[in-house]
Amino acid sequence: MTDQTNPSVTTATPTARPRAASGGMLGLTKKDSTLMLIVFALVMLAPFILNPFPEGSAMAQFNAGYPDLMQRFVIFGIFAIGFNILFGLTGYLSFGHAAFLGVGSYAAIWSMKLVTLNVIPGIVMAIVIAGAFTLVVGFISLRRSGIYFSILTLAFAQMSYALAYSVLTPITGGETGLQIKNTDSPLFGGPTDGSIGRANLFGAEMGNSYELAVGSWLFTFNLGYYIAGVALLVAFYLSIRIFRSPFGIMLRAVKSNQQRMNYTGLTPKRYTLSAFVISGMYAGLAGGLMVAMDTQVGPERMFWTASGEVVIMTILGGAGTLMGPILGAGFIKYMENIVSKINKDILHEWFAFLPDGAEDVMVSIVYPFIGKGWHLTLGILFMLVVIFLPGGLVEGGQRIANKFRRNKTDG
Amino acid sequence: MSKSNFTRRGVIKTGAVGGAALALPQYLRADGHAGFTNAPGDSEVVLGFNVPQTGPYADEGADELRAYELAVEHLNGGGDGGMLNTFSSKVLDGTGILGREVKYVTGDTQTKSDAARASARSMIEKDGAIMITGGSSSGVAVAVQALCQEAGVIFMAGLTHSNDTTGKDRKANGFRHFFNSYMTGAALAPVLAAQYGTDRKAYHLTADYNWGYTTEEAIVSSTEAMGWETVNTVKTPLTQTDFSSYIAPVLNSGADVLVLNHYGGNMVNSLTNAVQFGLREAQANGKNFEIVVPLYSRLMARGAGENVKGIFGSTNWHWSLQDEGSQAFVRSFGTKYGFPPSQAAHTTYVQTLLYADAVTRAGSFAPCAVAEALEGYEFDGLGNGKTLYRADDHQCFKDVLVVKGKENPTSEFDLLEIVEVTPVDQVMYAPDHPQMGGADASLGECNNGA
Amino acid sequence: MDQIIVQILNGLDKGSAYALIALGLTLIFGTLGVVNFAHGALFMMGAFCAVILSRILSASYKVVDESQTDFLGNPLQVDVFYVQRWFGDAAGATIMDWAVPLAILFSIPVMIGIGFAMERGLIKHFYKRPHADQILVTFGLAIVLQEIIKYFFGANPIQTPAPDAFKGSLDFGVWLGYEANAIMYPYWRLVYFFFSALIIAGVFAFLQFTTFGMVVRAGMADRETVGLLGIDIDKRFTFMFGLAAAVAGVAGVMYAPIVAPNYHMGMDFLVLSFVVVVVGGMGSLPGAVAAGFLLGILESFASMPAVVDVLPGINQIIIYLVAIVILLTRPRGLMGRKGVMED
Amino acid sequence: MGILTVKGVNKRFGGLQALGDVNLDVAENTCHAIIGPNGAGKSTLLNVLVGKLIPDSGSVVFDGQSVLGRQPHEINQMGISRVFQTPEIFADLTVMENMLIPCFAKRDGAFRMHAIQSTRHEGDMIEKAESMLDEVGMLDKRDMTASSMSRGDKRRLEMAMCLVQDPRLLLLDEPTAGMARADTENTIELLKTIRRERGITMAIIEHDMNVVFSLAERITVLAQGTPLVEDTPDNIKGHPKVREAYLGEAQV
Repeated sequence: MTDQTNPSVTTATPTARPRAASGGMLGLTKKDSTLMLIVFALVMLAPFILNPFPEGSAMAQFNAGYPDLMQRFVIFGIFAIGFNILFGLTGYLSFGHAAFLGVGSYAAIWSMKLVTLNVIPGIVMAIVIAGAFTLVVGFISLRRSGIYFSILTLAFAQMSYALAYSVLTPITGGETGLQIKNTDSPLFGGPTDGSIGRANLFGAEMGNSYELAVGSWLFTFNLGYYIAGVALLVAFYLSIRIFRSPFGIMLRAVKSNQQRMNYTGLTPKRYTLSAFVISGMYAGLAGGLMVAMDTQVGPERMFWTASGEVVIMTILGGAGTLMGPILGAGFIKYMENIVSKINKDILHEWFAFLPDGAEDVMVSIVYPFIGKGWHLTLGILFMLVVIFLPGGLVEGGQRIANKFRRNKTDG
Repeated sequence: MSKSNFTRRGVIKTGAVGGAALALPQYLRADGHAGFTNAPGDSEVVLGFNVPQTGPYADEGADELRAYELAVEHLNGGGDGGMLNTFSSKVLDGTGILGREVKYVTGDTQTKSDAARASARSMIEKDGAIMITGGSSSGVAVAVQALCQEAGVIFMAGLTHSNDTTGKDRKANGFRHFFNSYMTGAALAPVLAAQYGTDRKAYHLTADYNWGYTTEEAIVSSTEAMGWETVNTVKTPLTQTDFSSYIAPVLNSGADVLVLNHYGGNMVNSLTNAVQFGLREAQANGKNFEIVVPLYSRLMARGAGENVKGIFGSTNWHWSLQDEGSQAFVRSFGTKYGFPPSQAAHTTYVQTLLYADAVTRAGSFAPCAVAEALEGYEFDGLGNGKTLYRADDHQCFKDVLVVKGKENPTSEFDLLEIVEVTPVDQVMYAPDHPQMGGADASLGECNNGA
Repeated sequence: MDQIIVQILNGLDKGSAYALIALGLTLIFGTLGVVNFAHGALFMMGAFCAVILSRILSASYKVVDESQTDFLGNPLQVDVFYVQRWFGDAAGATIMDWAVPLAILFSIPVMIGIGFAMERGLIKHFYKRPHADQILVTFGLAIVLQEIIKYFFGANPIQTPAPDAFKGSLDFGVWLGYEANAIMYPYWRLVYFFFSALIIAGVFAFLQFTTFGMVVRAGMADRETVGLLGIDIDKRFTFMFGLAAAVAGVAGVMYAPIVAPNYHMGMDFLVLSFVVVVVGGMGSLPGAVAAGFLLGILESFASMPAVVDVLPGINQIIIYLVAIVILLTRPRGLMGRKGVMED
Repeated sequence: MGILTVKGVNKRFGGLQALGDVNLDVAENTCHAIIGPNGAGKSTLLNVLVGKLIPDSGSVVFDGQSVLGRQPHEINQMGISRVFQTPEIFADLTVMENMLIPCFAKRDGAFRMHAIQSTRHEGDMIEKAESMLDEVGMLDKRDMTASSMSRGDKRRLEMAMCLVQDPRLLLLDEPTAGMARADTENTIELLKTIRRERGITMAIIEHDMNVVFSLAERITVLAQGTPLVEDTPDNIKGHPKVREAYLGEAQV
């Protein structure tokens, strides 16, 4: 995970011809292939990696290898990767990206309610509708730049949220949102016995899981997760290709100097709009997958805090880097789902080895930071990361890697 | 790799070494033997308490959590037993549920349906919870109820007042003890008519989302049945904090009653604004101007301070009730925490007990068996008098309290006084009532999961 | 017509709240170039200054009253307030009653202190960092501040009433020849409006007529040159941060009786205040104030039943709709300068 | 008939007549300098030529096509490249990437979603960029970030970026402004080489007479928005009107 922002376009020596680039696969350089392989391994082995602690042990609380959270990791990873294509490359800070995710979700659930419970058409619909919506919002918002652009996107997203919550209730279900009901009868292949239809892929339900017990460890392999995981791999691969393509250079040129682009015969606005729509389609994919994994949509998915969350994920992980958004998304979703579930009882279990008095002291020290205090922990960690790791978590990883390397050469 | 019939918890208990695998044809994990999701092992059963711990309803969530902890303590034989002693059913004996010790996990709904479902799924998928309960808003209740239906676990709703929860969005695996908008209207309207006369003109401010709509509909139809006239109904954005521009036109609209279909922070702010604008002292149509808050919550009433004095509303339960059950609950809660419980705490405590009782009576944790035990079940001694869990829509029918803000509170908890206990017959309605989704609403089939 | 006057009054009042917050935000942005996402939290801290002072003033000890019982049936413990014991019942009650106005005096030093601490301890290290980093670190700080408040004061709103003297409403309409009750306006909201006007005028006067203000304005226009003149602009900027915090703080104190303070009120205002600042034009103080009043009044109009009947949901989106229209017709908001936050 | 013909161009800013009836004819394969005192309208004229400003009246024809009403990027695609007073480059990108952008713009037009092919496999473009860098003597700096280079190198890079597009007309806006003596000499040499070897038509706006007289083959003198004289450098040097309007004032 070395510097990913400025990949050298060719190999270092001018004599080595670029066409001879070797060692990689899928048309990637060796370094990018390694990165791709790492992400592939992380996604495929997540059920093991995220469940390092045996069931029933005190540390099992920190296991994250259950389907819902694993799905969320990859879905928000996709969302952040897409956001990074816009923000990391062109520098345009959209503060309304959650609206595109929300629109994608609504499109997907309507596809499942009306057309088929198969997830593929739902996800395709999500991408298409979110892309179209992004095109409209982007076409208008990109008339301005800088913070004026940010506020325009925010305004569109907040309007979408407010209307979805209230006057659009017939379409969006309002506060309660939309779920699949037993009264829904999709055109193709709905359940006939009056039960509630489930999202599936040609009959295989998203909820299907395969469990593997090894000693006191238990690993869950969930179909839905692997479908989302494959989507993440595709999304990540495309993002590498975009980063390394002439188009990617153009997007970075937008961030660097729009005037020069104009006088070089290029239209920065169309490049930015394309990046905006691509990232909106990523958001739509994420929204569609969310519905595929868990068939429900609520309007708060589009609230400004949700847009803010993806901004934070990207910056926290490292904007403009390939891995950063994935790391940032994982970090925040882990905090939200794991730290918030720790309660006083669990603390007492952890510190039970201490004498009674010391146990109570430890519990009362830690207690404000867990459970209902998880926001506090999150806020503190934001500040620490920004203060000490200006380039986000990726930079932290690089520093550690550099230290190791130095130690190696020293030793 | 061999096929295993153990559930996750079973695996742990037996400590099976080596590879054991289980391919699941159904949603989530299930027990091959028992045929339902998250069948508990022999010594423990895990319940999932899913309450708002962050966001505007965090205090209500905290109170619900206290009540859950108390309920677990009582079920496991700790403390003074609370309402176990007054409950009409006597099958619970303080040895947990069906001899298994009750354990619990907690989560944060953030009062967002996505977060609430994420939290509930983690309880079901990771912690093996057999029942999910909690929540402090109808949106969350409907979302989590639908999830539990899919996953094949029982959902015991917490604080949710919208008709939809057991109306158009009712589910076979979901149960609600709390009352609803329709009952509020039916209980409140006669009291209002008696207090303020039948010749009144009402102006409604309604929170612009599902709960607001059902409450407005219920109050409008029940007050109009008493002879009131509805001058106007105005929707206010949920995110509104300053209601001045909605309150200001009220006095000049020809109305003489203002109904605030608001809850939580919305209620505190709109009521405070209304009082600031002098609505409480004003005269209109030759009568005193009146304000009504259909759904009261004591925790929120505290936020509104002096402004609640003399204002009518309804509530599911109040700690000042003198029946044996309420007294027992207030005693054990107050002794443990130092202050009286809220209605949210009461309903969640009762729901936990009712679930445990139903499992015990059914002799099984299987959701369908539990649902069958709860359906049509009549009980008493849990604070609201004789109560029926109706089979048609899984809604509890019981007396409803009409309350008003107390003029001379003796403490910070003593904010509401009970004006009338509306008997259950008066708030009864047909399961296919139009406000409840009409004939289309159906529970569907109960789902055991695996 | 009377309804329109009513809504103009409401709009002015809302607008003055928006304007005050936007003013502080713009002061910080204009002078320091920092996008401060913790500004809403400062507003919230101000409101809690009122809560805290009223708690301090109503500090009490318990006396057992045998004649009454509490909810568990034990003898009731009655609170006796120290101020009443020290100053007598009537004087004590008055002091407690005036907690909110007194809190202004209390909040100014407290908020300036918080502002100084924030600037010296955190913000000054972020002057040269990208805006994205500033946003993230101040957002983190905002979360931390509000969670601290939540830890001590809970999540529910806390009623913090205005003194009795300001209760009730002024029947404005009677003055204008309308019938009684046509245009009612609460006294405290009038106080709030005039108070805001005073603060806004004060800040402008300070920047316009003092040498300190002149240097700061010069610094807003061209920081490097002022630095080259050998003026210690850093110290002045620290002071400006304190001033902005104090403006947010007193705005919060005065707002407490209008909307009962809760820990997340800052976040509720955050997005709105950014919209106001941007609509006004980044870095423009008059723009921020003008946009505050404009959006306040339009929001009030949009909430009129007659308007909502024609355009359902317009009250939900008016602010954002106006923001979009203004930004599309005026590229830099109402009074923005060229090149500020455009890249 | 030259490659660029400006006829009767007028431009007013409020009360100020920035350009008044400007006529200009740049012949193919020449270096044409436009000189004049401050405020003579040189920059306005340049902005009209590249499409940043639209004149109130008159015509600008490049290679038989009118440029009026076209966007800057369209005009560039017609074959006009511009070098700025302060080098406008992509500062965050490497030198090589800076070079590739104009190469792609030339090949692919104003916009193309070439998002999937890898830059590494654009062998022709890379070769083209490398040979251009070699020509301006910057091949060794190909992987440097542009912002870290000296001003002279940035100027060179900008010129290379323009030249790699093989423009039919190169517009230079005071290419040596603010440069040290040595850098100025280098730049003159570079431009001379380009003129000699590539035969590119140039229009240059310049203050520095040294630069003008060492490069230009024809000179137009602009004063108060109107062309005074157009002639060869030798004739301009001795022209009384020019002395009066410009050279005398500038004390050269």
